[in-house]
Amino acid sequence: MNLKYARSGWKLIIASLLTLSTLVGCSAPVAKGVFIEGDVTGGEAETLNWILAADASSFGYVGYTLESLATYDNQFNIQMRCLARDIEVSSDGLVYTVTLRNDLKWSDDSQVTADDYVYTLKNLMFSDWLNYNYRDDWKEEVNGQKVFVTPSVINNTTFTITRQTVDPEFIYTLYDLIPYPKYISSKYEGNVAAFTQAKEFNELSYTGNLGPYKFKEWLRNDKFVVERNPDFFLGKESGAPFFSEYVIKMFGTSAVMQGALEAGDITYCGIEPPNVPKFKKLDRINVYTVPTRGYNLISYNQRANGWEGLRKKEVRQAVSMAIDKDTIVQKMYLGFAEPAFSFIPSSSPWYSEENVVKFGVAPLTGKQKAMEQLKAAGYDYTNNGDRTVLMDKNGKPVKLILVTTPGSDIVESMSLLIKQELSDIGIEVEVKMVQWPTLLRQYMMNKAPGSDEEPRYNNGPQAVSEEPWDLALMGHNTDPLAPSGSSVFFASDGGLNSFGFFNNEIDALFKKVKSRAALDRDDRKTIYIELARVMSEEQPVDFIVFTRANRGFQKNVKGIEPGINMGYNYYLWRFE
Amino acid sequence: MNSEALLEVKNLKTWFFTRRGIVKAVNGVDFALRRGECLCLVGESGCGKSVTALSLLRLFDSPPGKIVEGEIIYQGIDLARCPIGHLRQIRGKDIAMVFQNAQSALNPIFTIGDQIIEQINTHLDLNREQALEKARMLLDKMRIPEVDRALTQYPHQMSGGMKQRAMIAMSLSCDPCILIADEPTTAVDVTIRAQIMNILQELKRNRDMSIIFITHDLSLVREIGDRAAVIYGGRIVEIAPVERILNKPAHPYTRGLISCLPDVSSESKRLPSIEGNTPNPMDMPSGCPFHPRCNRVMDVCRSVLPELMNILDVHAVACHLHPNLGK
Amino acid sequence: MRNYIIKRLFYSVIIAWGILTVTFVLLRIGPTSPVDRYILNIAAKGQNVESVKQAIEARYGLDKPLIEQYFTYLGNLLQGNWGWSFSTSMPVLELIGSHWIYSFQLILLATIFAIVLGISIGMLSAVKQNTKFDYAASIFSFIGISIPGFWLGLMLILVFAVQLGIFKTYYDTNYPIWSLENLKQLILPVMALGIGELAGYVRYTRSAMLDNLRKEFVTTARAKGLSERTVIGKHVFRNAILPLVTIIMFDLGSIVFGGAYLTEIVFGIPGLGQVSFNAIFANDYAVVVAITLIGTFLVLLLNLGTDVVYTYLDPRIRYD
Amino acid sequence: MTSKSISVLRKIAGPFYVNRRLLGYYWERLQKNKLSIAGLGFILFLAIVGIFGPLFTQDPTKADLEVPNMPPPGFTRQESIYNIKTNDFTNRTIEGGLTHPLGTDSKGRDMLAMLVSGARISLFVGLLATGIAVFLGTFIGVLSAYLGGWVDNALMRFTDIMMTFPFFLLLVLIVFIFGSSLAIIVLVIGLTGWTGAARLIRSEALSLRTRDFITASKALGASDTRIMFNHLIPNVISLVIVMASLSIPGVIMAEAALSFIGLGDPTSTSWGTILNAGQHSLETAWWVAVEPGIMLFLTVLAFNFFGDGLRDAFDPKASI
Repeated sequence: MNLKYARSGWKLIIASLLTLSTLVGCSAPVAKGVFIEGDVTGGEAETLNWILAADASSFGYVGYTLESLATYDNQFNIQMRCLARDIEVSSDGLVYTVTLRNDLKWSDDSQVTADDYVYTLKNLMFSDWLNYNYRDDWKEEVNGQKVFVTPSVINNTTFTITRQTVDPEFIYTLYDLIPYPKYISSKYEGNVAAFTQAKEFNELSYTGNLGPYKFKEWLRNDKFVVERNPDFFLGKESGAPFFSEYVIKMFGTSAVMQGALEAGDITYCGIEPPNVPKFKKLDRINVYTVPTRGYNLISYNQRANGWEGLRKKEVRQAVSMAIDKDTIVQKMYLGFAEPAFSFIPSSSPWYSEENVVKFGVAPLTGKQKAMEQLKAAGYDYTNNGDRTVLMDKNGKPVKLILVTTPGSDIVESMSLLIKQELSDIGIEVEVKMVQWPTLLRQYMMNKAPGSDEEPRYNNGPQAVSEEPWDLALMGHNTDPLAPSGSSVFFASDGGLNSFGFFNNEIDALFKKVKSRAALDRDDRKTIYIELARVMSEEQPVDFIVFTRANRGFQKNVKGIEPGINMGYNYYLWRFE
Repeated sequence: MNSEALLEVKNLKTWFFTRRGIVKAVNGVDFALRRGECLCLVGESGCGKSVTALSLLRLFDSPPGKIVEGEIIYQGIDLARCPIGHLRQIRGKDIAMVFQNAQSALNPIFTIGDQIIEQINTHLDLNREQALEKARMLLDKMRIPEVDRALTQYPHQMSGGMKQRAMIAMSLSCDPCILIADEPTTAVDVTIRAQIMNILQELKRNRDMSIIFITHDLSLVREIGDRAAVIYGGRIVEIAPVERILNKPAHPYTRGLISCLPDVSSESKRLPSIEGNTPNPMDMPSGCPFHPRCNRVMDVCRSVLPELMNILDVHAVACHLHPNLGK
Repeated sequence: MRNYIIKRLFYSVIIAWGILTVTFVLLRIGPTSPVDRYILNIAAKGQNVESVKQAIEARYGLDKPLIEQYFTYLGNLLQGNWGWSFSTSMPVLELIGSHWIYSFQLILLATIFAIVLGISIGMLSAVKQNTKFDYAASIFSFIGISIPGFWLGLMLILVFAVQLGIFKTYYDTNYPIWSLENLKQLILPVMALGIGELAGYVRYTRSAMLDNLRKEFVTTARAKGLSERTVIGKHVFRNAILPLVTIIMFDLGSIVFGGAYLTEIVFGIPGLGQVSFNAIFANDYAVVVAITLIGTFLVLLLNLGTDVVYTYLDPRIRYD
Repeated sequence: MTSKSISVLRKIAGPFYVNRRLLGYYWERLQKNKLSIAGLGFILFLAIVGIFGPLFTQDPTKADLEVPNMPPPGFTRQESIYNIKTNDFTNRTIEGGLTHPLGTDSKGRDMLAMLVSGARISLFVGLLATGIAVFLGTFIGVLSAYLGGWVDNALMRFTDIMMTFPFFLLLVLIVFIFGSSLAIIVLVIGLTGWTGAARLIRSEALSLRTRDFITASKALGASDTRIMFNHLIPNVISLVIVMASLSIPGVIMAEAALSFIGLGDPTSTSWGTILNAGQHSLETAWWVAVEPGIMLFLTVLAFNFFGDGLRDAFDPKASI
């Protein structure tokens, strides 16, 4: 399981459209065939009533029937052909003016207006009775207080969002905004039970011409089916979309799912590394290897109930050197990954290799180097039989606890590899596999000993978790477009800084990137480069690898542009 | 008495081939049954009398049982060899059987009526009404009260005597000419035994039916039998009219059996019994099977098996003691 | 009889209520919480988990005292309101309504498969005791009761779907229930689910038949001149079936709640088993309780039905 | 842990321990059933392997990432490693070798060692849980039969409810809620699995109760508890042993099924856990799913053979 960061996941799935101009000149193919996407059962959405959802899949499912305001392609170029005709940011970075298309209709044929959006924001997303899970995205800190931004209707198709502070990355939150119809929502306002159970919302019967597909059927644990929306606002001239149905089919295991792809029973699914060569050899299948937002890391517990050594930069670096990233890429991912040195992936527009210190890959790797650095940091080795053992400051052998969650073969293998590699530098590691909720409650949540404060993920430098731990192997997601979201992990006041990393330089950089100083793209890149450098040197965690995904399609699917956001033009895909 | 043989059994041998060895349950039985007579097969339990009865209709379990030798001639057909289909037409129709324990011999989950009608329908071409009427009549003849109720009753709802009578009624349903009654009174109490014996006697008298009556109880033999055959070790050791057997038994074993009869007139202090056990059918003694228990055993008895020989026209015995033997 | 049925029904209601209570309490007193599934995403936002947790609990009425929730639930249930499944966001009854058929057809077919084949093989085996067929059937039945159904399912998929490609690797809900394609894709699951029961029935039938073949009434029946077919098929079989009925009904209970779920998982059949177990993992008590309740009640009704049928099959049994 | 289960067995087998002649008699009868002896042989083999095997095999938790998914000797597997820069594959062929006679799993752990560890766990869970269940069942059954009256009534009603409760669902529910550890799995199976034994033993004890020697003891002024422990329990012991040997396979299967759906004890290597991992790599490494399945199958088969023979030995008349 990954700690899914921010709004990351669902952008991938949410459909986006090419600009109309690219369509001109395209011959209009006839809609035919059923596109079947394979997914594993755990990935199923919670609800189609998206405002109640906490998971990425729910937004993804809704996205087939209801477009967001804007989207971007594989290179993160903004594509202004969703529900917004234009989104303009004032030069001071405080006022966002959104102009909607004027041909958008709800299912009752009434127009989608700026009022629907402002209503959705003010009365639903910001409301207390509904308690939208991600409403903090729409807050800013003013004079130490968190307050909501201010939406207001300008005219039928225009509304503005006014902020009091500058956040250059707020616009990405805005792009993802989707509306509820005011004419239905107002019936349920204030009644959370009625809103939750409203048929219109749970069956998406209001989506009019707002998406390429219309909801048809959702058999839990089995399939989610949407059918072609003949009224789709971009389909009038092009005839899009070109599948009569789009199905997400759930599978119990990915092995069965891949078997189904091989047999031609489904159109598309992810392929696991060991099976890629086989699928690449198949004539009927195209396999695209694309970057993802996922990366793995080992948190170093720098709180009082972890090994004190980990509070030293040199020790963290030494441990990171002992864990060879290329080995992990080769052995765990069979090559489908690349070493990570910060939370900014190479696919991000803000990525640069400049100044990054690359612990864990040659030359900063190896047993020898790690042991030397540990000795330099003031730790001694003794020989215990045929083993060399690292001693702590009290003259006891260093024993570390690695916690992680069971369920993923790769994560389990990786924890075993880490155990082995650390044992090579004289550190004994005990691997503890605990279920996710346990991990969160007993290892991640913390509070100052003796206090009666509510346990949180970061209760300040004094706080410690219930159970002691030293290393935690986890998977995180990042947002290549707005990596600063990772401040929840790495800033001193970050809500998920459960491992107790406190660094003023980092804090300052995170503040800077979310301020007026970062409004200019080049300035922002400079800040990110600096952030990546400090991160890679400080090693608050050992960033391990960014993973690559393999996506297998039947070859007769045309119109695919492989890349990190390859679904952005999915409505133009077709069978040939 | 008609002297024509209705059923003729010649040198019948029914052996059971079990994992532990061959059980020679019936090992050379000869007898002829005449029309209208009641032939009693007498012997201790395990002597082979029941298997003999079952063999007549090939009703023993097969495997492991098998008729290895001998003939059972009925109406010119050898029942020991004839096709099973043919035998089935005879079973229940020409030759019927009454078993020892009606409680277990009746199927517990069908009504008495159903079980009788089933047999009628198997052999007679009657419609349901007629069959029902016949069943009613049969039960009535067996002096079963509330016939209509009895027809719809299940075996467990009837008393032991009623069940036994119902079974006799069933066996008579197709007017057989031979009735094999395998200890029909063992499992019932004295009053009912008397009723059943009465019924059988009536049958013999009124219907001119031949009966093979199997029992270990000589007092019943005296009551109903015309002739009696004493069986020991799977063979007939003595056969003669009942009067003769009871009064002038020739075989030491028969004598033993008769001396075991409680004699109301005598004043003996204890009931006599025959020393020893019935022989193990898997391991028969050599020579005369009775010799280990015989109080008049001779050397020849240990090595030579005595043949069944007539000492009178109507009396045959298999014993070396008999003067005619071997001459 | 009528009184007996009423008494039993009343008794069933009490048992079902007990099970409802146990399930409800178990799900709600444990350290896991329905909110767990949200924590991951909420926590990732760095939001105050407590406030969001409270909001979600309030949304689904989980914030009230347990006893109040329990009586609210019970009250709703008595009015025919089965509640709202918050993990799938649909009414519980609707959820069950759209999934029951997949479990039902699987269980029904597997049971028929096991009963028909099991009893036939068992009968033949008893009639042909100690022949090659009997030995083969006996070995087969030992294998059948010993093979783990879920593993057999995997192996069947591996061989027949992956290697030979005769079947689809997954269950396709697009085929109408009554179509041949649907029957075809149920072959492997039905085999995986039914094989254990089948093997059991072979053994039970064989031994019950042998038991009854030894009975005296069989000799009587033969002595009546009945054909062997009638003797075995009617007199012996009708007696041998009696204990089988109980065993089959008892097995149904374990199929409904055990084997069917594993089979559904292995073959990807979206039946109630999957629904209920996913609901367990989501702490979605309304669904778990509803399915347990319906399942238990069905099993109890089946038991009662068995008892009633039994009085027809075996006239010796009477209930007062 | 295995020694613990052996002492449990010894306690159960107490009366036999004393009465060697009786034991010899049964042993003689058991020996006649070759399959049963084969089953016993396999179980003993498994027990020896479970106890001493770990001394000779490699550490089942020791990952060797040099040899992941290594096939058993005689088989080969292709592995390709992707090069992100050149966009092509480096291929290598992995051949099975004698260092890992049954191959390795995806983490390069020795399958043989894992299977040995699995044997230990299966036997441990099977014996201990059955021990608890049978002990409870005997106790409740004898108590119920002996005390009669309202105690009997209450206990049997309780047994009815327990029997109606969907066992596997309950197992999943409790293990999910209270965490999956071997102790909890054993306890849940043990504490819920006693119903069959209780009923059977109650009816056996009821028939024993009316027998003369109990009446005689009573006449001699023996106390209730004395009668229960000195007479009733020893007399139902053969039944208990047969029950136990026939219910062990079910327990082993339940643990495997639980582990298979991912609810096994994460700190131990059981066959179900290996199977669970193996089902994801059926195509890459079939042996990971096939081998534990075969072991599970053989073990259950062995127990079935043995239990069957045991029952015949104790009671030749009994069917099934």
